[in-house]
Amino acid sequence: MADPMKIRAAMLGDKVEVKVLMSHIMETGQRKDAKGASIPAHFIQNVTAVHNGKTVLSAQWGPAVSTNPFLSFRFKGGKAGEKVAITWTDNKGDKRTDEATISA
Amino acid sequence: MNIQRRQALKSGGGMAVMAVAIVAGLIRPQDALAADWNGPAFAAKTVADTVKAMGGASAADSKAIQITAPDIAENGMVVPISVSSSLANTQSIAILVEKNPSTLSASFDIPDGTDPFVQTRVKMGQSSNVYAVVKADGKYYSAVKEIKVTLGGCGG
Amino acid sequence: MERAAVVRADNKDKGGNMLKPYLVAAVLLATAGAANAQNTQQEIERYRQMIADGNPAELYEAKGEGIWKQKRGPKQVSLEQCDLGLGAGVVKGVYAQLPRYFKDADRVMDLETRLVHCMVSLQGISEADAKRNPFSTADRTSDMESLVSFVTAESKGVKMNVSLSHQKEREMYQLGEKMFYFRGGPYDFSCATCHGEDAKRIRLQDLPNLTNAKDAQRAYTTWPAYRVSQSTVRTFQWRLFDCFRQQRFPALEFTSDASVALTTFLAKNANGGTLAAPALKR
Amino acid sequence: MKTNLILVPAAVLVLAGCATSLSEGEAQQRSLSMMKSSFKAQGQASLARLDQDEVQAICSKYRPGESIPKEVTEKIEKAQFAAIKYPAKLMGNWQAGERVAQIGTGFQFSDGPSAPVGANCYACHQMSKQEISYGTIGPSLYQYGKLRGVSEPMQKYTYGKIYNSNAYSACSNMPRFGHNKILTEAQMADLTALLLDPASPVNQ
Repeated sequence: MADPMKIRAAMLGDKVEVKVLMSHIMETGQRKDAKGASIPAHFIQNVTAVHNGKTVLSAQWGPAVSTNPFLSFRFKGGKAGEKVAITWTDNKGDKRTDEATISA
Repeated sequence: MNIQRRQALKSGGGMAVMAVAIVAGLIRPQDALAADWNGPAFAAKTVADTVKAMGGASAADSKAIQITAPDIAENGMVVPISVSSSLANTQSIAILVEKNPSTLSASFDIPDGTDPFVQTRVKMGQSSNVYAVVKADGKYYSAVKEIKVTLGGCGG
Repeated sequence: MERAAVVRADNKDKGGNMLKPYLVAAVLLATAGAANAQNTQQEIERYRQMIADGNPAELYEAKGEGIWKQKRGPKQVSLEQCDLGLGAGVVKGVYAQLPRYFKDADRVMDLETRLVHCMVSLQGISEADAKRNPFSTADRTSDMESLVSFVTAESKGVKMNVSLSHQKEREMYQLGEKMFYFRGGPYDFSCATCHGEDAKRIRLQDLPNLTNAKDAQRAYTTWPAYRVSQSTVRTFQWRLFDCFRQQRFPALEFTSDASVALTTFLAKNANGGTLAAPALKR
Repeated sequence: MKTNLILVPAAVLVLAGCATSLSEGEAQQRSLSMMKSSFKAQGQASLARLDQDEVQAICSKYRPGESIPKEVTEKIEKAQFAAIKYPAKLMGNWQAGERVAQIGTGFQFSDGPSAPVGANCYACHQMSKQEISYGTIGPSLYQYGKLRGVSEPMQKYTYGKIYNSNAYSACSNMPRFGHNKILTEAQMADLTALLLDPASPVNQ
């Protein structure tokens, strides 16, 4: 099972600034293991961020996004105490959703 | 992996090997099954083909797009890139690395209320031009920045 | 202003010549070598600052905390009663005082050695199993890297304070010092070859002089670290292991006496430095 | 008075503790046996790599920057110099030399038998204007040949220094590439050319 994300969401003026670290190998499909066998590609393909039922960001990624991906964005309309939920889905169908509370 | 990669990086010609490595994983049939994942765009090998696969005819140069990234990345495995756009009605932002054999790294849909700004980190197999392609008001625009990737130290 | 314009213009018409902008800048400044090196160093510093915000080591810290609290091994207990030097269950600040002498084991131990000890004595895991997977590889993660991330993060902001009050601690320091200057292998390298003088670098990487307090502090207090080149957190045990690999020595065994001795020498030299680990490195 | 009486024995104890630390010889011996039991052979790196030759043993006694007695350096330099073997042709091909100078692998336990063995010159030396990724452990060699010329004695000196740095500078940080059979004769001749050939990027 995938490890939890680290999400920071904080007010920056009238906007919410979100910073996310995701635990994912983002495997390119070309590396070899100790025995010389190819390690299959394994990477996050889709990321969505939802606030109050509204999608505030959606992304499509390829394996060229760095391992343990980092993402930062900003949106309007959020308030301290509300929640932001991030979901990723990878090419093997693994999925993970985590939430963070917006801090002042 | 690291050792092989260093070697590849050191012997100039070998750089492409790593880059090829990045794409090869992309174009497998099962990957294309993902509902909201633009397989053809992620398989494209050039900036022009990527723009086409994303639905644009071409992308015009624009000074309204700003790429913030270091001129030199100490390591190609993690290259920090942020893109912001001051184009009216910015709908999406994509990050393309010209010399990664699969050009497209990531694309972001920007709904109303979200700043036309994203920050992420990408892998670069070698020094390359990095493009930001922005869709605004239905049209495609781009900006470019060169990023150099340096070699590491002690011999592998 | 003009200089910047020239560099940017040159950037645009790129044809694979990565040096061109630097040469242009260099010519303008009339001191080729110095300008080159300075620009490069500045840009690399900028790169480091740009990735500093959002250290993936945090993912390992969180995972490590989970492993620390999880009931594991034949005895199905957590590591929460492990004594890392400041009493059973205390994690805060312990890393600043390691390595240290532990009476129950009659041995000087660094963090990793002590974690193995606790897995064996508290959880009933065999020593071989506890040591089996110290460093992650392309196809295998390492619980040790996560555990070490969690424990060391709990000492962030604490000043290094390694004591040599016990006879065995003093001996380990002395033996570690000897190792530091030991030249061997086909290349005649010792630790001091790269880490014995101020302001040196290998390729573009700055080399800390580990015999100088300021450098030793800065180096030691930023390990363990998330290595972007390896996409994982590397521990201090790994740092030594990989230095010896590049020294062309045989393989340093995980938690061996020599690894603890050298760590004791280096940690003590870093006394007074403020811990900032797990850090983020190239 | 009373506090004094308590303090004095404490001080004595601390001193006694220091006094029982290892003597130089003991530390040397125990450090070596500790290393032998703490390293294990892996790949091409056997434990025999921990057996020091005379130069390594002597040089381990001195700290970087510490001055070494003249009789010690002279003895090392003389013996190491006498063991240099020169090929018939001292200058090879600078392009091949540049490739060898860039390669950093070789002799690590992680290097397979077919991994190239390089000289990794750029790790420690500035060599040319083109390569900005260079180290500073050794002196800059930029314009090495331009400053010194390409005479026969200079070729011999340059080849000899690559072959055995300790023949000219006892306890140098630089590996003894020929003496310890790290590089082949041809590779060392190519490096000599890289340093001396007027057409080499080193001399531009």
